[in-house]
Amino acid sequence: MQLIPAISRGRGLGLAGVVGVTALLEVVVRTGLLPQAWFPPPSRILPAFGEIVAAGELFGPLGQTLQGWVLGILAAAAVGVPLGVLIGSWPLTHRLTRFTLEFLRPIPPVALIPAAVLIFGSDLEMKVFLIAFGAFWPVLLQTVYGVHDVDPTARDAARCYGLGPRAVLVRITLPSALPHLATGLRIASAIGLILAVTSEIVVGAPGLGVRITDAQSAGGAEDVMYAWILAAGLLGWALNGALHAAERRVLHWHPSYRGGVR
Amino acid sequence: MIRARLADAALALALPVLLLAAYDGWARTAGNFFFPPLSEIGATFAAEWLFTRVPTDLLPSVGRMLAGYALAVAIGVALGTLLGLSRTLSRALDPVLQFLRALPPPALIPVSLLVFGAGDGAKVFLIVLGAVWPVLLNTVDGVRGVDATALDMARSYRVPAHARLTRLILPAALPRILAGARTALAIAIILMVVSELVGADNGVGYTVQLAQRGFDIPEMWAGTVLLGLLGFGCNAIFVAVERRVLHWHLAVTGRATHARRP
Amino acid sequence: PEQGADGLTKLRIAETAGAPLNFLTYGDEQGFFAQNGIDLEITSSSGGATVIPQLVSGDLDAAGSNVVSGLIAIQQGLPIQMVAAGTSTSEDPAQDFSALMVKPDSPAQSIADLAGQRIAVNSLRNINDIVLGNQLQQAGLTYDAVQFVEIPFPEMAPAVERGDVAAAMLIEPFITVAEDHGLRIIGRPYTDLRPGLQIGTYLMNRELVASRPELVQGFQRAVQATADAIGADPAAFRAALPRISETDPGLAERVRINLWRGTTDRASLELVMGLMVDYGLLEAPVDLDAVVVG
Amino acid sequence: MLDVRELTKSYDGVPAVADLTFTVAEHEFVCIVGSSGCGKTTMLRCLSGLVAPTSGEVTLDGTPIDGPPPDMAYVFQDYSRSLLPWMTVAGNVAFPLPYKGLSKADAAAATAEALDAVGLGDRGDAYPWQLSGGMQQRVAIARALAYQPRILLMDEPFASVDAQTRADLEDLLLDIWRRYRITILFVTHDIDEAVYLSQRVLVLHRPAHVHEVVEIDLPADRDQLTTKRLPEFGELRTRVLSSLRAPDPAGVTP
Amino acid sequence: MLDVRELTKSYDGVPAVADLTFTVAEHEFVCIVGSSGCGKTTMLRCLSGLVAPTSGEVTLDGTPIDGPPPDMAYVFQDYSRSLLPWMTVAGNVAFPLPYKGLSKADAAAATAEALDAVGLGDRGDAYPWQLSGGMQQRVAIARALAYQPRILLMDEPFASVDAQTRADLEDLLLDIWRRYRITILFVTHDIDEAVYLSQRVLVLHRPAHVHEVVEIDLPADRDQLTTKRLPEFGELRTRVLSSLRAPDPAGVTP
Ligand SMILES: Nc1ncnc2c1ncn2[C@@H]1O[C@H](COP(=O)(O)OP(=O)(O)OP(=O)(O)O)[C@@H](O)[C@H]1O
Ligand SMILES: Nc1ncnc2c1ncn2[C@@H]1O[C@H](COP(=O)(O)OP(=O)(O)OP(=O)(O)O)[C@@H](O)[C@H]1O
Ligand SMILES: [Mg+2]
Ligand SMILES: [Mg+2]
Repeated sequence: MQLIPAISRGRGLGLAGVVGVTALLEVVVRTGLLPQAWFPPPSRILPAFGEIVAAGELFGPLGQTLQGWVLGILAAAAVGVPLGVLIGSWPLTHRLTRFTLEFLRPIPPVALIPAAVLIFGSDLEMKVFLIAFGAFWPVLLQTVYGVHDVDPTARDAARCYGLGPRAVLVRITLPSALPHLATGLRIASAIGLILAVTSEIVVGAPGLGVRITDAQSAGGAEDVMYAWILAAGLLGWALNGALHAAERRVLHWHPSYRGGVR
Repeated sequence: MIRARLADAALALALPVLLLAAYDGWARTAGNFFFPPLSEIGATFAAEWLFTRVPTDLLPSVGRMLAGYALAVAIGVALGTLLGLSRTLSRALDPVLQFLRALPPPALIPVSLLVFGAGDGAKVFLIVLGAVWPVLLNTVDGVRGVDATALDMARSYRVPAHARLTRLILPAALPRILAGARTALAIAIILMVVSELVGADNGVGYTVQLAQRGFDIPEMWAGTVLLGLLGFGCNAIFVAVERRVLHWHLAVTGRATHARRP
Repeated sequence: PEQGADGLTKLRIAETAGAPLNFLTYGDEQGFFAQNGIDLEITSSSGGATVIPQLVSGDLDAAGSNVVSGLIAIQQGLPIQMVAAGTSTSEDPAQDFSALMVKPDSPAQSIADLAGQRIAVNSLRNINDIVLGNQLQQAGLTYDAVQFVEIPFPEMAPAVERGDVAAAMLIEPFITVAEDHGLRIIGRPYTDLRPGLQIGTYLMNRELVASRPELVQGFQRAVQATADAIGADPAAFRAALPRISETDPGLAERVRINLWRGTTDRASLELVMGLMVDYGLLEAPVDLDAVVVG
Repeated sequence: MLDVRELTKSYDGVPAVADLTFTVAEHEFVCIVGSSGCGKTTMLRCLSGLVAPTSGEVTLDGTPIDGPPPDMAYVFQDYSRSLLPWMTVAGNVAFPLPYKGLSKADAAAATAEALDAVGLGDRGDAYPWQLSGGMQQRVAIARALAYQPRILLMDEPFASVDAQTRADLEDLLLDIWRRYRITILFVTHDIDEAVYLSQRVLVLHRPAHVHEVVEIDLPADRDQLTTKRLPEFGELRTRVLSSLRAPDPAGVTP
Repeated sequence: MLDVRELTKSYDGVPAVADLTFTVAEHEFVCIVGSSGCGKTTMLRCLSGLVAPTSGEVTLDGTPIDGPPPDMAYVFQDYSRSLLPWMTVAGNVAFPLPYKGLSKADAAAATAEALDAVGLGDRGDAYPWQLSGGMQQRVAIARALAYQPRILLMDEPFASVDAQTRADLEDLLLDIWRRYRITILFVTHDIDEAVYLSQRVLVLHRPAHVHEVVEIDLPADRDQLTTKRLPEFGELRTRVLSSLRAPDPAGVTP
């Protein structure tokens, strides 16, 4: 009963924010703060976007980008979460992997594109590798931080009740690390999308990024280019919304989601 | 004490040394043009980066990276705190921010070039744009997750809002903020490279890309290794700072003081 | 490359986005490749440096690249050869697909007036350095008299307008767009170096060239046929542009079109190679006889 | 001074406090007893302005409370969570003082004095998580004392300390109450403590409403030994106890 | 059964437990009293195997403890932090049971029974943070009871509940102790409670070492009213109290 107005209020505010910023952008471009000739105002980008959608052109590239993203994130999570838990809860693994991970982590995924192209070719596999590599780190790090953040009293309680290390992991450590992991996944999701589009732009793997470069190299098609950029943004926004909704369900008990207390 | 430290370092070094040896052995037998043996990469590294290119390429890169990183942390913490405190504001800005966050920074290079020109401004902008999100997200979560009892305490003692913020909310959120800042550091280094792929005339990323385009593979790997070292160094400094700032958190979660049975 | 059910041999090729890609797409669309037994699978790329490794690894059968990247790769010892010519500049300077442009109110009349200033190029240490360096030399300056800055083509005109750079080395269709904004052409560096200078080239793996000569010849014939078709009826090519690329129809009618020829122009290569050695892009000349096929 | 009128607070439609009405005069010491979960903490949170009541009103000196009023201190039941782990014990005690306008020196003096009073004068440099439960609770009490409030709300403040310390703290509190003429609302489960400390005991039934007010007409000067041996003490004790156990008249409990 | 020998635990060189030696027999009910901060919690943490002692040894049935032994339950002093906020009350009580080998149905039955016993039968679906302090403490107790341990360590488990509930819980605990013949170590600050519940009271002085062991030779069947009125009860009470207050012989306190 009470939820419905709250949600629609949230939507209304969000909508107001979107409209406000769009209007601001329109004004900024029209008043010449941004050169209109090179940066089309929203009133030109939106129709161009509409055309892409109406012509059904949007969905092919969108699907290709999405596919790479999903596979990459899954791969990153499949490796990052177990490793993060291991490193976070077992000091020896931490010490063993410290240098290696700290050295590999800052290597920009984009710098690995040539090697990735060599090993995986220029399409989906390469994209998935890059995304997995980039998304792996936030998942790993946030998992480690989450594992470190478990309330010691809660963990002690579990251990006293005869929960073995595995049970402590599943019942105590993972749930309390979940808020961190959720943040990690949201960051990973954004990085994954960035890398999907970047690899498409740089290597030409099929997807939204290629459409951006195509429009860019056509000349005079700035509105189409920005329409594709908009599509990339919208995709990220939708992905994030989905993650957020899932998070809200799973983390309803967390202080940041508890309703009606304050 | 010193012996323990040496053992620790030896342990940490074991894995990387093993990996490197394995790579070298493979590279020598495989003779792949794109994967030269370590000696070749090492020689190039010594010739280029010790220290001829340090003032011309390394320092400008690091300068831009630090500037962008500092801005990203400042903006991320400020905005994240605001959004963490005000549900209304976070509802209003959420869709716009999620959209911006989802935009792949490489796709925004045109806009940044338009607004900031081909100088350092555009590059710093790009770094900020990518690195701000982990800080922002973690700050929002950290601020929202502050213990309700602690907050009530401060409110009941009429600790003014600004002091609640600086003395309670931010310190309590600090573990989360630092987790975000650490991820952001890695992203800042990635974007330092990305930003130098377009419109640059110096920098580590620029050098790597030039080497890659010129098929100077040992130089490309030498640059990649430098990026790894750079990230490693930055991270080591970060961890040292974190240890000092968060000593209480380490102790509370049972990772610093006294024998606790794992 | 395998033979498909339709009897055509599948050939995976990547070509640089923009005019080179349009050329290849047009030829494919007109059926010149199918006529020569080839089923083209085209992907767009951002230039030679990213696709040459794929040629080596076998993920691609052929790749479009500019001659400078190709020559550097060959000199570094990569097993690739040039099988056909890509884009070339026009014989007529006015129709050059590339131009050096400045702000409408700039006092500069030629590159000689730009000493000590910044010039935007799309890619550093590449073909731009060669042609602009040549112009500088002709004007009595040296290669390093100006500072080159890397900016993507679409962003060049705005950068010139803002004054970030004094001039920019643009290509079509951005020249036409820039002219609409009042930018002024002060030089044609490509035709200056040599009218009809060959810029692009098609590369293949040496192994493939040796093992499948008939495939290479079919490819060469198809490229030649496409070049001839465009030379004979440029209007048809123009009309096809909005269809095969994102180009705005109004713009397509006005853009300058490159010159196309099928076979490699040895004289262009030698000229470029010589300058590459002069400017330090190449340590030593390569043996063109071992590089050029056909 | 404090006027609570028909205060109701519901969580998800279930009342935790229902139609609670009472007044507290200036310089009164009121103890509140009631079964576990009957709504005492919820009531204190409403009085302190931390949560808005569902209905009803709380006024302090005639002005309605809509946020924590000045000169009020609150010792939370969940004391260990009310201490900030990144501050030392002294830091935690001193934390609110500057915002009350105390100078650095005054704050340090007040902190030292309060810590001494609760028997932790030598632990100022420790961190809360290095202390035992009872010590942590005393830090929370010291913070309230150092604040020198006009009204003091205390939610089972002595639950985790030993009998001896508890008696000492009770006498300390009485002494402070007399000396500074402050007003105290004190929630406790210890009926002896309630009778010993207060001038009135409010017996709450669930959901929190006043079932009975027991006036404590013991001599003002109290002493752990003599007061608790007075026959009236035993009587009052029994009265509070039976009032706690009394069934609600039919129809009142929801 | 439980053998503590010369147990010492220091924090930063300062001993919290020093040379503590005692034994607990099978099916004994031992209460532990001592001033706030004297090291009771630290001692229980060593006994439970959660922290390693600095020196000395704890053996259970002859085997040294180096981690939480099976069939042991521990009710923490910091009960609110020992509950998991993402589980319901019933979930919190039930969660250790499967690891003990209980089937789903058995676990559900044990959970329901334990929650009923502590008076929270109707709050199983609530979350811990929706409960009052005393209710949370009872959830922690219910978790220990549902676990049906052989040894039960309790650290001030009734500190936050009202007198009536406390008496009920005391009797519940005695009943369970008798029925299942378990061994209980019970830390409390309430001397009446210590005497009423136990067979022996260990009086600890600081840093935790046994100052005196008071044998409680009251009849085995105990009752809140009659037992507490026995003259021996008063005597034992006084003995424990004076033992608590007694000064350490010179030279023993560090
Ligand atoms: N993590 C720690 N670091 C440093 N000192 C500690 C730590 N934990 C406990 N201590 C110290 O050890 C001593 C005993 O603490 P403990 O918690 O065992 O007391 P206790 O007898 O349980 O007291 P209470 O009745 O107040 O709960 C105290 O002086 C305390 O300051
Ligand atoms: N945040 C909340 N959400 C839902 N219900 C709540 C919340 N806080 C308290 N309650 C309910 O309100 C009732 C009263 O709780 P309150 O904490 O005021 O009790 P109390 O009298 O302080 O008990 P105790 O003596 O055990 O501390 C309880 O039934 C509790 O479950
Ligand atoms: Mg309460
Ligand atoms: Mg204790």
